[in-house]
Amino acid sequence: MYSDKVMDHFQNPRNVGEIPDADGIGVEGNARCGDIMKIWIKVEDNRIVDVKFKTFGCAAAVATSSMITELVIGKTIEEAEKITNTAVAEALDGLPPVKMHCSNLAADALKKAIEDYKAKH
Amino acid sequence: MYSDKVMDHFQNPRNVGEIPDADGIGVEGNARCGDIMKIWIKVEDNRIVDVKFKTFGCAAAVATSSMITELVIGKTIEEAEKITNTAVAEALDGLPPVKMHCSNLAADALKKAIEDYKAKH
Amino acid sequence: MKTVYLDHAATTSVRDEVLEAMLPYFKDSFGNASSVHSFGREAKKALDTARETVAEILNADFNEIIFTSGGTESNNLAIKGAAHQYKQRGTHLITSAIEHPAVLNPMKELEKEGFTVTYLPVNEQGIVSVEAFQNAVRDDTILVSIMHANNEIGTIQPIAAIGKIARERGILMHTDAVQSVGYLNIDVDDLNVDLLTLSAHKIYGPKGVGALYVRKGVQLVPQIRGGAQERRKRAGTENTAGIVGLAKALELAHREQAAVVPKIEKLRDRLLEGILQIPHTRLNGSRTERLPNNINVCFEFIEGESLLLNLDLKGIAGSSGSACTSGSLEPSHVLLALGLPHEIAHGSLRLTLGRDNTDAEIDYVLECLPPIVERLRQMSPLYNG
Amino acid sequence: MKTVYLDHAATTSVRDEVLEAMLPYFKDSFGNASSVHSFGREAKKALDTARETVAEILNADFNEIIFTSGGTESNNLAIKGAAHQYKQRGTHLITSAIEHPAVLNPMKELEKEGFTVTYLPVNEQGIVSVEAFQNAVRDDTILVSIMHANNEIGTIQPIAAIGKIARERGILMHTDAVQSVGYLNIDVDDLNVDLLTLSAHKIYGPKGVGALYVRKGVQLVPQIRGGAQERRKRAGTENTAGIVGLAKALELAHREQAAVVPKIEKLRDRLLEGILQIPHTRLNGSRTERLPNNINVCFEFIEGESLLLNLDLKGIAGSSGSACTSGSLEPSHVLLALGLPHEIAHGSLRLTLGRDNTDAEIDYVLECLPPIVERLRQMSPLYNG
Ligand SMILES: Cc1ncc(COP(=O)(O)O)c(C=O)c1O
Ligand SMILES: Cc1ncc(COP(=O)(O)O)c(C=O)c1O
Repeated sequence: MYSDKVMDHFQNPRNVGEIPDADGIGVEGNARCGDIMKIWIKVEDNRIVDVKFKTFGCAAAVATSSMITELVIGKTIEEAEKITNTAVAEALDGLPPVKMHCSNLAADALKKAIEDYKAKH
Repeated sequence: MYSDKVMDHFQNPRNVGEIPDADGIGVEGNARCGDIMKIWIKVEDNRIVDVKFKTFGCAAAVATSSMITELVIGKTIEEAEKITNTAVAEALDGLPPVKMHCSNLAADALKKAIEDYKAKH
Repeated sequence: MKTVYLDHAATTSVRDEVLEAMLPYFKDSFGNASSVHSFGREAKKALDTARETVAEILNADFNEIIFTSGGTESNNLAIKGAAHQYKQRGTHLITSAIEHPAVLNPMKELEKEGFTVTYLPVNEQGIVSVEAFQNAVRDDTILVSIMHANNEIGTIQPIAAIGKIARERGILMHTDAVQSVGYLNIDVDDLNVDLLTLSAHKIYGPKGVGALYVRKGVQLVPQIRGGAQERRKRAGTENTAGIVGLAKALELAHREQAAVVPKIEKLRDRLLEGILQIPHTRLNGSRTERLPNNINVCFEFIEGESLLLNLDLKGIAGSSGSACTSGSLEPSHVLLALGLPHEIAHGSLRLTLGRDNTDAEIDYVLECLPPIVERLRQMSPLYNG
Repeated sequence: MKTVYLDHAATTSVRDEVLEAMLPYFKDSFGNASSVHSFGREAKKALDTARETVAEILNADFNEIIFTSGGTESNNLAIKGAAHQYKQRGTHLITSAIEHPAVLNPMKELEKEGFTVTYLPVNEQGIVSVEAFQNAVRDDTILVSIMHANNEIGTIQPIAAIGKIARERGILMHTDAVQSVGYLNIDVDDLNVDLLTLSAHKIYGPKGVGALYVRKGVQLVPQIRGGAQERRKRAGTENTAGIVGLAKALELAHREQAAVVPKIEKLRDRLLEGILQIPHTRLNGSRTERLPNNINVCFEFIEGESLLLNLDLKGIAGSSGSACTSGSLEPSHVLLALGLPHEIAHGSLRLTLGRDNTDAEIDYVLECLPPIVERLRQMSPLYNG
């Protein structure tokens, strides 16, 4: 059902955790629907230098969360804002059709974290 | 589906044929329905001394025809008239439910032959 | 006792290769295809592969194949499912007088619900006329169901031509191809059909499994409701072993068609020729527009069940359109549709050959059959021979 | 890799004895049970024997057993068949909120047709109340369908008591006994039911075959139409091998029940105790009115599919009521009916044991499960442990 890449990110999710002194925090999803992602970013010189996440959700939600942290690290805020859900799904070699909605989570949570960062700075 | 007795009478029907100088002839059924029996009887001193039949029909029709010729031979006209369809079916150790209508053929043909005999004598 | 099986239109034995393909799915890969775990994924993969195989052979897409419990269910789903789905568009249906009961009885059910059904007649050759179809079409016609090849007399219907008109008129076209698979081309595009029924047990696959091709965009009201299986068109835990068996059987039938069919046809022709030597015997249905494995003849003056049982006593398995073999009081509706009188229809014999029949078997049948017919005729009050 | 199958409520593997019983009906005795010849009679005899076996175990008559393509079809036939048959008498139906989709979805279909359906709630133990049923009965109630044991949480429903009232009120009583066979008494007289559904693949029989008990005198509108099979209640060439397999599986399940069930229950109890050691874990459904092989728990703060896949990576096969595993966006309707909040329902795990599970397997699960739960919780934004 899942691609090898999804399973890899699901089994070995990158950047799990929290950043206590994060510059931006975003949360997307809700427990009612079975998917919540929370993402912490650390920004230096308009560039995302660290990122962590926690996710409650299925393998697709965990893998997209993990993948977006990999995609975003080192990117400028402007670059990071351009990351789409489709790009995340593609980076994972695709998701099963019924799981496409889970891939919306990660990019949306990231956007919220960036908004949070912008609002504070 | 059929009892051994039905199959025996079907495979080795007794008294197949015609009696050229019969004292009574009866026909029952019609080809439309797939069953016709014709029966010839020879009567001496009010007793059926010979009987032959021809049947167009399924195994049940053939077997009941054959069986009734066995049952009737040597019987008086009055005794022969009393032979019922049920008796024929019973003598064959029963018939499948869907085939019960075939057993009606034989006793009815016999009755007609007896009527024919009576009408002529 | 020697046995000669000549009832392949009724059912076939499961081929070794098919059973072998099925076996892993009873005990080792037994998972429920809906399960998330490895057992489930294994079953799902088997279903996917089977679906891919069936789709490819029909020249269809993966998502256009629905697995069912057999030809009967496929026909019910196609006909009732489409009629209910599209009844706003119209309530007129067209079929033929010689369809299998698995088409006719759903049609009768729909009539009771208020649909109008036109039963196209056949000519004395047992073929539906394209023109008659064209004339039957109304503005409110939503569905036509005509079988690809008839199960009793083997006649082949002009599906592609009917399908072409149906498409032009925006009418859905279903064909029951249960009998034609392995003998005719069943490319759904060539045939111009939107719905096509298959059954595994007629092509050396297992009983209790079938498929329905449903052209992309065609919606059907599900007939069996429950879980989300088969794209929500047919609920119930998938019969993995059966479906794998269906796909394997279809694959083999398709692959070997070109090699096997001429062999069967040659045997059939020889058997038919021999049978027609018997006096007062006639072939039912077209000699040419006919499945290569089908013989259906009437022997005048005798009744079919008696004939069958006598053949059976010799180890020869055939079938008949006699009322006595159908559980009804009427002889075959197909033979009657040809215009045969009842008494002759009762005396029909269908022999359908398969891939394993041999020349020696044909010899044996030609040796046994004439004396049986003669003996029954001698017993028949209708015969004055 | 070591595998531990704990998803017996989803499906089971076919037992050796069952497969062995089936095998002759694929290749040697492959006839169509409707055929007159010896091949057909052999198949018919096998069906008769299977029907006799099933009837005996249910304490039913030979003629009261209909074979179908599975539990889903049996439920559809029972519910839609009875509703359509008796709609002149009334159009009110009663069922429960925790039925299988194969009951709920036919009910929803009937609602669209104009029937009224009462969905009885369950208490927090997952049990339907007899009193609630009694209060729901109306003068126009014609049918009640309550499952014998629930497939997710294993709770056992008071069928005999509900059936008794139903009978007194002249209401037909159906029960879906797919999950209870082999664990509970399924005597149709003791249960006071008129219709009872079975499925072979839950009791080590093949997939794609089921049965419906139909009490003498109860009429059903057939759902699949065609030939005259199954006393005209269910058309289609009979799946002889499957039906023989169903009967064999049922026979074995019935015969071995007394010996096997206590063994399974003991293992289940040990596994459950171990699991409940994990903090923030709760058992769903009654501890006592419960199938002896069923565990259904919620682990707070984590999601079911992730848990299942992690278990799967350790070779452990279970299931979940999480939305992500059901193909829908909602978590299990059964867990919601217990009053669980959505977020907790998403974190459910069902483990269902079978006759071949061992003590060592239970040890292994109890070794693997706690660290997985802990790891997922550490990843969860909901957890502050
Ligand atoms: C033309 C045709 N359609 C449908 C069926 C029904 O298929 P099944 O027996 O798989 O239900 C058959 C055979 O029985 C058939 O010959
Ligand atoms: C309670 C219950 N009813 C019905 C079914 C459906 O049975 P089948 O899978 O044989 O269609 C199942 C299992 O899937 C079940 O657990």
